[in-house]
Amino acid sequence: MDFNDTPEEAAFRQRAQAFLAAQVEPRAGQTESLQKRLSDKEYMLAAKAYQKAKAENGFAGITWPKEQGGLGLAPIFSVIFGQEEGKFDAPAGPFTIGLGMCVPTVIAFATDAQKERHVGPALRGEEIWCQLFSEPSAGSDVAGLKTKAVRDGDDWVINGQKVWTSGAHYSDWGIVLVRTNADKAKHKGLSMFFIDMKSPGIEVRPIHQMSGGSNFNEVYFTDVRVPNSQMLGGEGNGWSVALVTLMNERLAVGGSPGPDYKEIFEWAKTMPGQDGGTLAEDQSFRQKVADWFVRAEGYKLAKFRTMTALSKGQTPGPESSIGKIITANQLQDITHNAMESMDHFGIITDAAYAPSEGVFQQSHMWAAGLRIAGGTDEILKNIIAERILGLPGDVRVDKDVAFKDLPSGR
Amino acid sequence: MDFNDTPEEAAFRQRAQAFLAAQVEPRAGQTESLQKRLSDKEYMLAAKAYQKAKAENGFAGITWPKEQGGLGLAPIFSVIFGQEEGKFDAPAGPFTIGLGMCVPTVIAFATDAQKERHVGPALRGEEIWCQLFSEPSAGSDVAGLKTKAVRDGDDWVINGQKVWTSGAHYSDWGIVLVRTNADKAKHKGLSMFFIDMKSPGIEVRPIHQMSGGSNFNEVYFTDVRVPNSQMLGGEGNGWSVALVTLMNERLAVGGSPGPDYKEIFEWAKTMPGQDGGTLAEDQSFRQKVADWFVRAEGYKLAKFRTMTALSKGQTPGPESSIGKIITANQLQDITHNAMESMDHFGIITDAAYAPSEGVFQQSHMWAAGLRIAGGTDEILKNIIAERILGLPGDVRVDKDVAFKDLPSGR
Amino acid sequence: MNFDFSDDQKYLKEQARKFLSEQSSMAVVRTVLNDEQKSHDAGLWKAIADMGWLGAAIPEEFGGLGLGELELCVLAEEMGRSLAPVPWASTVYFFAEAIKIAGTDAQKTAILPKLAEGGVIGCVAASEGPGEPRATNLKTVFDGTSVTGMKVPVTDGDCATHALVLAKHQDGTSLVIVDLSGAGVEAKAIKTFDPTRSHATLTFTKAPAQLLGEAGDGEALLHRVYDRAAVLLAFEQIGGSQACLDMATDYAKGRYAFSRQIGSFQAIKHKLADMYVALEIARSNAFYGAWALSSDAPELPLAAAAARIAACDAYYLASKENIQTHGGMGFTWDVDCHLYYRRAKLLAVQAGAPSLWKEKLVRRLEMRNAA
Amino acid sequence: MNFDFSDDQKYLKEQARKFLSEQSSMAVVRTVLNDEQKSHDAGLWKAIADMGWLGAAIPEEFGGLGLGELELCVLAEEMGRSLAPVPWASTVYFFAEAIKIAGTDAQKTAILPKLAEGGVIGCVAASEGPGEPRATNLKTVFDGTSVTGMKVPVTDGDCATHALVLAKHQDGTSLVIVDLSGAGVEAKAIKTFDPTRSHATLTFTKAPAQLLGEAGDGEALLHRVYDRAAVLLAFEQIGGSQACLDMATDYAKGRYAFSRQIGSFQAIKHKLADMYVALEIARSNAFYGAWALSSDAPELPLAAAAARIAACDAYYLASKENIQTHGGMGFTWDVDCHLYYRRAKLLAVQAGAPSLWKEKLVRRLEMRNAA
Repeated sequence: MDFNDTPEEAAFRQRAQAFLAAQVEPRAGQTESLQKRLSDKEYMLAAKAYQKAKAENGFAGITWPKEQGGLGLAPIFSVIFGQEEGKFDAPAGPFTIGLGMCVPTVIAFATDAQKERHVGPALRGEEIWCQLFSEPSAGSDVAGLKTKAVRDGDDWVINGQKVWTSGAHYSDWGIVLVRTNADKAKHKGLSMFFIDMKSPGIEVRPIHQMSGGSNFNEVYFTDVRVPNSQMLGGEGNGWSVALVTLMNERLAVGGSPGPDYKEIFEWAKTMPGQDGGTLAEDQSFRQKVADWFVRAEGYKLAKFRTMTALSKGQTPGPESSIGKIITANQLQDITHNAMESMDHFGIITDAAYAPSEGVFQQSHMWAAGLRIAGGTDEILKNIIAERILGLPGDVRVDKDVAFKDLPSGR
Repeated sequence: MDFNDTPEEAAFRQRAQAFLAAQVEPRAGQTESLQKRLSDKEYMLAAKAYQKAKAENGFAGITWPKEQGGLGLAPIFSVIFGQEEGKFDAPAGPFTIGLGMCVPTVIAFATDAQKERHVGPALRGEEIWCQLFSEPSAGSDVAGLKTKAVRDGDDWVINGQKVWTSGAHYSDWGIVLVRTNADKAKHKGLSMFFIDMKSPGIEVRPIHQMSGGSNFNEVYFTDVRVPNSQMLGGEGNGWSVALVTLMNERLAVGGSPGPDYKEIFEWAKTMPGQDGGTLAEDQSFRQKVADWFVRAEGYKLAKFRTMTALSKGQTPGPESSIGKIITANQLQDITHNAMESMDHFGIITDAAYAPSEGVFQQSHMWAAGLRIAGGTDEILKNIIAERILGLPGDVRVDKDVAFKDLPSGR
Repeated sequence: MNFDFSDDQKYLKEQARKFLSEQSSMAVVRTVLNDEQKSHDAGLWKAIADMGWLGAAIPEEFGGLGLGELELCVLAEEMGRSLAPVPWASTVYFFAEAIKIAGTDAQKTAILPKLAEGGVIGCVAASEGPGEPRATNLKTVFDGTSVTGMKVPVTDGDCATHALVLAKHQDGTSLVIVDLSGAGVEAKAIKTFDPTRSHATLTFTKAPAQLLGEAGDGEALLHRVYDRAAVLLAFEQIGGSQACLDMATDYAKGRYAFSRQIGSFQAIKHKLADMYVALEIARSNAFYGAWALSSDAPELPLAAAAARIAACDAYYLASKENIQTHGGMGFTWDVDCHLYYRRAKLLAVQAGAPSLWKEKLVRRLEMRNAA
Repeated sequence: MNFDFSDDQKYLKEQARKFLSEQSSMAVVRTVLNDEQKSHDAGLWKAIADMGWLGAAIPEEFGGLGLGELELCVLAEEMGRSLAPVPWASTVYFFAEAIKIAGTDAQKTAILPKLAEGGVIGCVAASEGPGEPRATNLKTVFDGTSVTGMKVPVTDGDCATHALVLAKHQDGTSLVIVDLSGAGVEAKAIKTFDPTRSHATLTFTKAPAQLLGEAGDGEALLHRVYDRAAVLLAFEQIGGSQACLDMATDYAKGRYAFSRQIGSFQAIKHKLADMYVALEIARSNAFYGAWALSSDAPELPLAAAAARIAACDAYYLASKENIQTHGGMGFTWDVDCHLYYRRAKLLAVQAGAPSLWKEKLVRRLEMRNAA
């Protein structure tokens, strides 16, 4: 039992460190992030340049097959690069979903000619991809989506609405899951396409979040034409294709979403407590710090166990589902406690007054969303129960019924 | 808003107090309960004598119709008598289920002659009744029961097993729910009988509980004959009859199941804390005491609101379902905390050493059962969600299918 | 046993609900939410004053309706449900109650009639930084005639006409009244977690101030005011919690996933049942607080603490799980879930955070047991 | 990154599991449960000794197998799963570890070889009453050669041959070894919440005793022993938690209600998912503790505290919700659920209760950050 890299891993890590040090700024020491300092346009240019550099230096498509321009390495090398990249303020965000989920789907299902046309530009940061699955009435139940595509000659014509699409406004291409046959059962009438996001009839609108900002979009499709040749996996096989896309989601998630035990405990040393000392000296607060420590470290160490499996060439299972349940709920709890422990002062978000520039208040908003995004607490617990523990699925009323006959509510 | 009795209620309370003072010992000041001091046989005699006195003095069948020997009063008077009775060590336990649930069912469904025969003796404490619904494979889902009755001339012949029957070993009569037709759907093939517990073929065995004691029984039926005339509510209507019985269950429940915030806080003043003082001075413990106080008082006050509704002649709704969820979980939590706060010493149950004669340890065992008995936490939450909040029921797979064709597992 | 509001009080509640559903609709709430310059809805404030609510629990001799605290409780619940964007709590629960229990006749005569008419908006200026304001950490000073120092945050401080200021004085603290239209007062709006209610910093530079109650008794008096406000806030929190539970229940019935109403899944059912249980615990404790408040019972300090703790718990749970029940929709600006999440947090810290009240509760329990 | 046990260690675990499923079946556990006179299963104890497990982590020079602490961890997990009714934890995690880290060569030579053979059963006699035993509350005294006082409870005290006794000595406390077959020792069995493990009072009347480690250093040394034991106990707790989760999962698949497997209801699913999450957190923290223990890393104190807290949480949750999942059956004597509920509580208090460890954890975190 040890925490060391294999010689091969160590060499790769060293190469990655050297590349990153030459290419991007370290995170530590910066008061404002690159994204905040740059305009949206400048940031996008920086991101594309960074992705290009990764491709040129052998750090793009780490696990992809070599024939697609990838490195053909085991997943552990992807994790190692991610660990090192996380220490820097690298402008990698715009590519996470495209390279993590969309293009691997294209690689799996597209024709050789299509791969030839699309994979390279994506890898070199020339084109950005987004993923269009969720709909207003199809969140946890993605297969309940209603956006439909009707065949018209060599094309399909898409009408409907997608939602929670990251990066739709700056993406060049997207993969879109649509219903091509509502007479078939729910999961059997779906098909997947890849589509030019500049196609006529596509309208992208930002979603105004409860936290104030807009990190996601709604995407409206009005008589949008897409060639039949851009269907992935064949007509009616959309659900199987989507599962391949979503399988890659788990590996793309990671990183600390906000202040954890470390931050609140350090901060508590500067805050007044109940008994005349600092908050960090309050017994009841200390008991909570211990609980937060145990969960945060436990989750970090669980990831080390996953890395060990990757390092041995094993495929990690659905165990990683526990991660977001823990981090999102812990974030909500920690920030709630931080705000309340400031008494009336805790309500202030004004950067001029709020301690830590209001990071606890901001994160308290984010935490509420984090418990929902990318699988709600409830869906993740279903996954743990069914896929890890092997418990039976819930009763399904939506099997063997034509989609058009299913109840759908609001 | 006040906590006063109406003049009529006050007069009744005064009469009850006078009766109880003359009849039974006050609870306060006794080190050992009546039940502990007496043999089983002596206790049963005392219980029967007490019930007889209640009947003679106008405190039995408080809410029952006058024509059945009851007092025909509103439910609030039952609650008032219960409040006063609770201050005494009255031997009322053996009658709780019979008079609270079984005989009301007999009154609702039996013939006049049968009522003439049975209600009076039950009211005067001459005969004790028990309730036989649950089965090993039918707990939360009572209607899934398998004990069957087959018609044979004027009789029905019962075979099967009941479980968790309180007082089966000292009961004279019982009401038993059985399946009379397995070709019908689950809820439609059931019938209810009342039965002489001394009938040949009935065998009562105590259940050895995890807490060590035996407060409940298993009851085995082997070719037990019961006359068709003792069917209540007609063939196939057993489920409707059972619902009437179970509706009375909620009103029969009450009282404190063990140590609450008061007891643990008083006790904590004698226990060492973490910081050199007493446990009662520990900040983290005090925060918990406040939470326990709020829940215990909240539940007590919620009962006052129910009493107010009763006092105004209204029928209390399923709101009272919250009671057991709160008390059982709080009991488990409080006793868990008490044991752990003693450190290694908390494991001792030996009366010679354990503080408070091991009441926390005993109650920690009981609490686990209390979360299950008379409706699990999970079933009670379903009731709250469906009957109070009006949420839709779960998907049912057991409707419109012959019982014999339903899967039943272990 | 009559542990319930009277029929008249219930009728008042019903009328209030109807009134507020029209006058304080979510569209009205959002005008304040979306407009940083707008501290409150002045039209709604006038309408509430016209209904006589501001003086509901003010004696008739001081221009009020002379109803009791129970009437205030039912109004508070409906104000909480509607998220009314007006300085109601600051003015009525804190400022008016303080004047009522500690003001001289002259102070009452000067302030209460105008307050009942809507001409006086009150606020509490106690906090100066993180943590509970105490003699040991206050910097604001009262010299007998004027007050100097800075207070932050002051809920409704940018629209208030009068402030109740906690300041160091003699060997302890005193509570003083400052007319904010006078000299030496500067108010500056600041941003908070709940933009549907306005907040400010108040800077006093030798601002004329008059003592309320006994000199040196400020903290104790503030805590007496908090006890009363805690009960009224609890009803406001219950109104908000009930609104969250209603929203979530309604959504769970209408929203489908896997071709079933999501309310048919136990995960949602039990979540909403937990919200209901917490709300019933809160409601019962608040009822007891209302009884204690209205009957000036010695049980008030303990009852108020219990009411506050239970209400804070219920509202936090209800507001966060209402978002969760709504899924992605719950995270949008346009769906109202977040307005309750924000308000729940404000009400939980406005009169002292729950952990402080838990310690108060246990101390009061010890005092009761010792008595 | 190699944060896992080796294949050899996994093989040992598999063998242990197989061995214990035969040798420490529930029937064996229940013979000790049901027989008040029986302190442990002597046959199983002998079999374990014969396997060499008692000396697994004892150096070969002192008669052990000379394997490492990691091997002890995998054995501990299986012992925990099987609820083995033997004085294993007392002897191996506490007594042997204490001798190993603080004993003189003479003490090691005298004790460890016999211990590895099964001839020495150790126990820890620290507690004298409710709360953590400290210099300030101990009454038992060591005078340099003998010890006098009463200890209660002592886990395995009625079958042990040797006790590690915490006693007042000089200005502080010392840890001393008492041969229980010697003069001045009286053991009396007492009843506890977990009758599958025996407990006693030990009364010492000038009983000959020899110092372990430095004089006056008893508490510090005991806490060092506890750190090591905490990691090993954590694995035992994980074994027990996993057994509960397995039982509950199995039952939820086979038990029907409303004509469906109860495991198809979200209430049960999410309950078991919560158990799984707690167990994974516990397992990951325990792994880190195992690494720190086996590599004598300076991280051990912090890692041990985290491992212990997480394991206590996981086992309590798993054992109580396993009962709940079983419904009425879970409340019967004959179904094994309660055996885990009992054992979970014993293991949670045996080396210091979780709330004490939480405070220790935070203190250690402060020290780490200061360093």
